[in-house]
Amino acid sequence: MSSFGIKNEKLAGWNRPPVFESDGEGELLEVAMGPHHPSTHGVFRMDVVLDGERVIKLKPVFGYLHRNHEQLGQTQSYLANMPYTDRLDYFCSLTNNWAYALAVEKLVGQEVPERAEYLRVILAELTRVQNHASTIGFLLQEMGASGTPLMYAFREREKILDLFESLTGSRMMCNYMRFGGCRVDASPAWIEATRKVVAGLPAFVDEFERFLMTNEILMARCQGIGVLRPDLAVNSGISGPMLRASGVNYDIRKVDHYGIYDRFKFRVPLGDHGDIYDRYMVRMLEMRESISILNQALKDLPAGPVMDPKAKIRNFRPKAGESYGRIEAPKGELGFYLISDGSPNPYRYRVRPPSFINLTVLEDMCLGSNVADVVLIFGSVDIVLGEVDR
Amino acid sequence: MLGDGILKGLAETAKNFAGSFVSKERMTTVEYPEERLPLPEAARNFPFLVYDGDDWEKGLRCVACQICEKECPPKCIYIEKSKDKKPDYVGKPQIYPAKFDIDISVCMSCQICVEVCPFEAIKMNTEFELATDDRFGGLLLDRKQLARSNEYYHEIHPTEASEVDARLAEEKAKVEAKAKAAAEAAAAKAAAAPSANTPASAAVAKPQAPVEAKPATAGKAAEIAKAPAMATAASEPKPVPGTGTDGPAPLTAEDQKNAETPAKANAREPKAQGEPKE
Amino acid sequence: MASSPYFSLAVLFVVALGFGLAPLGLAWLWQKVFSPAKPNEIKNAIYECGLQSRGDAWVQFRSAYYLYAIIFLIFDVEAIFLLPFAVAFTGLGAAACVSMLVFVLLLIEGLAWAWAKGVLTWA
Amino acid sequence: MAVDEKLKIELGKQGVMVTTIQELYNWGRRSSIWPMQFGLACCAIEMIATTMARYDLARFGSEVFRPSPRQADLMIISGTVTKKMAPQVVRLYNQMAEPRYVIAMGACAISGGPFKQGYNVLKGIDRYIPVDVHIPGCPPRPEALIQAFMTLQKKIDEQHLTGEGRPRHLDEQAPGEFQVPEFGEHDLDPPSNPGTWTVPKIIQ
Amino acid sequence: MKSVEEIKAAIETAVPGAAVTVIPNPAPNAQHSLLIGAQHGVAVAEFLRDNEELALDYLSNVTGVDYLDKEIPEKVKVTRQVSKTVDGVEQTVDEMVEETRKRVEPGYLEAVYHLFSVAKKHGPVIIRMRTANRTDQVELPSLTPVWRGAEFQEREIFDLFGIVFTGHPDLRRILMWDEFKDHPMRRDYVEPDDFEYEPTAHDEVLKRAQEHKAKVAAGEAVQ
Repeated sequence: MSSFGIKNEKLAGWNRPPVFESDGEGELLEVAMGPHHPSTHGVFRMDVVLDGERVIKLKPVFGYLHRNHEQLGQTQSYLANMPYTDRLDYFCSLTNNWAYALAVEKLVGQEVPERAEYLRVILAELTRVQNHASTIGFLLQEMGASGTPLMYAFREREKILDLFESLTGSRMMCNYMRFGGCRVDASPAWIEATRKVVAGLPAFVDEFERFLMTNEILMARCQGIGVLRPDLAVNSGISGPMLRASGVNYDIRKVDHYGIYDRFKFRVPLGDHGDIYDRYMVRMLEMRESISILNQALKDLPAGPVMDPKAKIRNFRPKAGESYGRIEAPKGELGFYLISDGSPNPYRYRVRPPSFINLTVLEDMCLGSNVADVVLIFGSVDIVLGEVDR
Repeated sequence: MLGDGILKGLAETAKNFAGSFVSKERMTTVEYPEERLPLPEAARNFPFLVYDGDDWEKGLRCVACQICEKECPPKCIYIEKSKDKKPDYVGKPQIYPAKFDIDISVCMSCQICVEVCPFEAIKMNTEFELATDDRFGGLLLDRKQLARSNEYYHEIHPTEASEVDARLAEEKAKVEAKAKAAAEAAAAKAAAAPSANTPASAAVAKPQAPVEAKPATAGKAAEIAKAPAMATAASEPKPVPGTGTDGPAPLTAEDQKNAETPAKANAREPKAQGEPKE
Repeated sequence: MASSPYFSLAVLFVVALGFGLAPLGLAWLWQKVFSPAKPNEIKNAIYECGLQSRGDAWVQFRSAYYLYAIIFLIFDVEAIFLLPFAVAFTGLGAAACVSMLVFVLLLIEGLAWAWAKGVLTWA
Repeated sequence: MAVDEKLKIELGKQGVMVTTIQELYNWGRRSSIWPMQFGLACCAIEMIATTMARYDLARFGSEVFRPSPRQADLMIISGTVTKKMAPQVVRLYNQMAEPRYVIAMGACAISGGPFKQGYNVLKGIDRYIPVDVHIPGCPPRPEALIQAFMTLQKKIDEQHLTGEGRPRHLDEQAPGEFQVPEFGEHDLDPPSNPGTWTVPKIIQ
Repeated sequence: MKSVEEIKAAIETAVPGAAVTVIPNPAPNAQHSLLIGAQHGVAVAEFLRDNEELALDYLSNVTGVDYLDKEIPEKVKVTRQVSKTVDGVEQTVDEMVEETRKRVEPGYLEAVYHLFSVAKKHGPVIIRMRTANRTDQVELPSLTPVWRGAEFQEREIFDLFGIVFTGHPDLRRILMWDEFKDHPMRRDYVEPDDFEYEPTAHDEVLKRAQEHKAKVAAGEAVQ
C-alpha cells in the first residue's frame, strides 16, 4: 500500500541518517514533564531521563485525575451513572453514553427502536468529527503552529456543540442516552440544522487538508517519528486510530456489528508506517468517512418512537449476570464491564479506557527520539485524562 | 518546489482573513457582554421550582415526595417536609416542602431530577451568570431563590412549557370530571336511600386510575405513577439533622394509604424540541 | 561652558539616563512603600511542573552541544576580522595576504577536527 | 481623597484626564490579567473554548496563557483537584508572583462537585488556598467564565492601596506562604490549611 | 468461534492438569467465562494466544473484582446437654437440637480477562482467576509477559484491589500516590474521616456527618 500518495519519498522522514550514538561523555539529566506542563493535555506526568536531547528512559505517571469513577459507579443507581459517563472522555460524551447504554442493554437484552439507533449513529459520528478535528488542532498546536489550526478546529467544534446543546441541553455533558433509546426526540428543525452543518463539514475538511497535508514542517516533524510496529500494537491492546495507523485492520464498528453500522457503506482507513503522520492521516480520512456515514444516516432517518416504552428508567434492577459492551469511540475501544447482582446499583462497574491502554507503548515509541518529539508522539496518541485516570 | 506546502497554507489563512471582511459567516466572535448568543430552547443550567399563580408560596407544585432527592447523582438536593398541608392546583390538600435547598456548587446540571419528577415541579433554568465569591451563602439556593413563575418557564422553554401545561390542564379536567361524577353518585345514593348507612367514601374522592392498579410494592420508595391518581410516594421518614428529633412527624395515615400504582415505565412522553439556534 | 559644543549632547545624555532610570526608581520606591516583599522558600524553589525538583540541572551535556556553539563563535569572529582586510584588500601587499591566509587556514583546521568528530551531523 | 465625579466629568469634557494613582494602578492590573495555563479536567476544555474564536477571552486582556507560574497572575482552577494533585496546585500557587488571584471554575474546584463522595477527591480547593471567584456549573458555559472574569475585574477595581481594604499582596500581615500538604498514609496531612479554611458553623 | 465448552476441552487437552471450570452467565448476552486455576494461568494464556484456531492475540480488558467473606447460615443437627425434668427429677440428657450455625465461606479477589482475536475477528473469550482468600494469599500469575496490554491494568488492580501479580515487570501503584497504604476499591474499605461541611447532607452523607460530629464531640477529630 503506498503511503497515501505522497510521492516525494525523499522528504519522508524515515530514511534519515542513523541516530547519533551518544559517546557516553555527557551525564544523564532526569526531569519530570510533570502534572502541570503545557504539552500534557491536562494532568499527566512523564519522568524522562535525557542524554542531552535524546530520551533514554520515559516512565509515565498517572493518577492526578483519579476521580474514583468506578467506586462512585458502584454506589449509584444505573440511571445516576449515566451523567458520570459524560465526564469520562469529556470530548466525546455521547459515545461514552452509548457504550454504557449498550453494556446495560446487553445485560438485560433490551431492544432499541429504529429512530433511536439512527440518532445514536448520527450523534456518535458528529462526536467523532469534532474529536478528530480537536485532536489534530492540539497536535499542530504542540508542533508550534500556536493557535491557527486549533482556532479552525474549534470553530467547527462550536457548530457541532450547538447541535448537541439544542438537542440534549448541554454543550459537553449531554446525558442523552437511556437504556432502550434516547431521552428526547430530535425535532425536524434539529434535523434540518444538522443537515446544514454536515453539508459544511466537507468544506472544512478540505480546507484543513489543503492547509496541512503537504506542509513541509508537518511532514518533516511527523514522518518517521514515534513508529509503532503492528504486532507490538496488537499485543499491547492498542485500539482506535493508533492501531489502524500501524496497518492493522480492526474497527469495532465492522467487527462487532453493534448498532446499525452494517447498513452504512464506509471504509476503514489504514496507515502503513505507523508514525505520527499516518495517525494524522488516518484521523483526517476517518473524518471523511464519518461525514459519509452522517449523510447516509440523515437520508433515511425513520420516524417512530425514540424510547422503547417497556424500558424502565427509574428503579432499574437487572437480574444477576454480567455483560461487557464495547464501541468504537473516537479514541479507541471503549468498553463497560458490568456485574449485576440484582440490586439497583451494579456490583462491579468497570470502564475499559482506550487512552489509558494506548499509553502502554508510549515509552517504546519515544525511546531514542528528541524531547520535542516526545511532545508530538504524546499528542498523536490523543488521550483525555478523565478517561485515563477515571 | 520545497516551500509550496507552506505557501498553500498561507494562501488558506489569507483567504480566511480577506473573507472575514466580506462574509458574515467567517466573523465568529461574539462579544459576550454586549452581544449575547440566544440560548437554544433545551439549554439547561440549574434547576428551579415552578409555581402557578402569583404567590410563590402557595403555588409551588412540589409536594416534597423526595424522589428527586434520592435520584440526584451528586445528592445536592435537601428537602424537609412541611407539617401542614396546602391545596395544590387541583384543590387536593398536599404536603409542601418547608425547606428545599439545592447546593449549586455540587449540582452537575444533569436534569435527572426533572426526568424523575412526576409532578412537573422542577425544571431546568438557563441562567448562568452566577459567579460569586461567597461559597456557602451565595451557592446554596433555598426555596425562595429557586422558585420561578410558570410564565418565566414559558419564557425560557416555550414548547416544553406549553406541553406541560396542556398535560396538567387535561389532568385537572379529568380529576374534576371524576369528582363531579363521584359527587352525583353520592348525591343520587343519598337521594335514593336517604338513610343509607354507608357514608360516602372518604372526603377525598379517590379516582380509580384507568390503568389497572396493582398494590404498590412495599419497601423502598416505589416508582410514582404518571397516572392522574393523586399519589404521594410512601418514603421512609428522613431524620432531620441538628434538630435532635428522631424524625419528622410520621406521614398522616391518609398518605400512607395512598397506594401508588406502578404504571407503564415510561414516565414521560417524548418532549418535542423547539428549533435550535440558526 | 554653556556654549561648548558638547553641552547639548550632555543634556541629551542625562535626560536619556533619567528616562531610563526613573521608572526603575519609581518601582523600587513603590515596592518599599506599598507592597511588602514576602519571599519564602516554597516560592523561591525551582519550578519543575509543580513538583519538588529532584536532581540538579548543572549537568555535563554531550560535547555536541557546546562545541556547536563554539564553532559558530569562531567563524563569526573570523568574519569580523576578515571585514577590514577585505575593505583594504586592493592596497595591501603580498605579506598581508599570506598572514591572513595563515589565520584563515588555522580556523579551517579547527573546522576539520570538528567535522571528523561528528559534531556537525545533527541527526 | 477621591476626585469628585462631577469635576472629573467637567474636566473630561475639556479633554483633561484626571485620575488617582489607585485608579491607574487598578486599571493597569485588571486590564491585563494573564491566566496560568492550568487545565485539570472538563472545565479546562471550556476554558480553551473561551479563548478560541467565538468567545474571545483576549478582549479582556487575557490573551496570553502563561505556562510558567512566574509570569502568571491568575490561576483558573478548571477541573477536579484530586488529593494526588493538591500539593502540586498549592505549590504552583505559592510560586506565582505576588499580586495573584484564583478563580475556582466549576463545581469540582469549588466543593468537589459530583465526585465529592470519593476517596481521592479534594472537597474544594479553598481548603488550602484563598479563592477569589467561584463559578458554579459543571462545566460552566464559556460566557459564565467571561462573566467571572468581569466580576474579578470589578473586584480588583474596588481595591484600595492603603487602609484595611487593601488586597493581600499590599498587606504585610497577610500570609505570603501557604502550607503545601504532604502525602499521608490514608489522606493528605494536614487535611486542610487552618489559615485559609474555616469550617462554617452548621446552619441547620 | 468455538463455544465455551469446546474451548474448555481444547485447554484441557493442550495444558494437562489445568483446572478449568465454566462459569455460566445468566444474562441474555450469554458471555460465559472460564475459571482457570492460578498455577496454570500463564500456560493457558499462551495456549489461547498461540493456537491458530483461537488466535486470541488481543487482550481488551482486565478487571479486578472483590467478593467478601460470605456467611452462609446452615441448619446443623447437634446434640447438646439439655436439662429436662423427667418424671419430676431434674437430670440433663443429651438431645438432638437443630440450630443454625454461621459457616463463613472465605471471600476472594478475582481478575477477569476479556480476550479478542484481531486475526480472526471473533468475540470475547472471558477467563477468570481467583485468589485463595482476601487477606494473605493474594498472588495471581501476571499475564503481562503474554499480552503486553495487561501491564497498566494489572498495576491498577494491584493498586485498587491489592492482588499481587507475580511476574509483572514493574508492579507499582499507578493511580494512588505511593505512600498510600490501603486498597480503596475493596468492599470493606473505610474512607478517612475527611469531613466536609455539606449544606445538603442527607442519607448516608448525613450519617457520616453525624459520626464526625460525634467524634468531634468526643474530642478525637479536629473540627
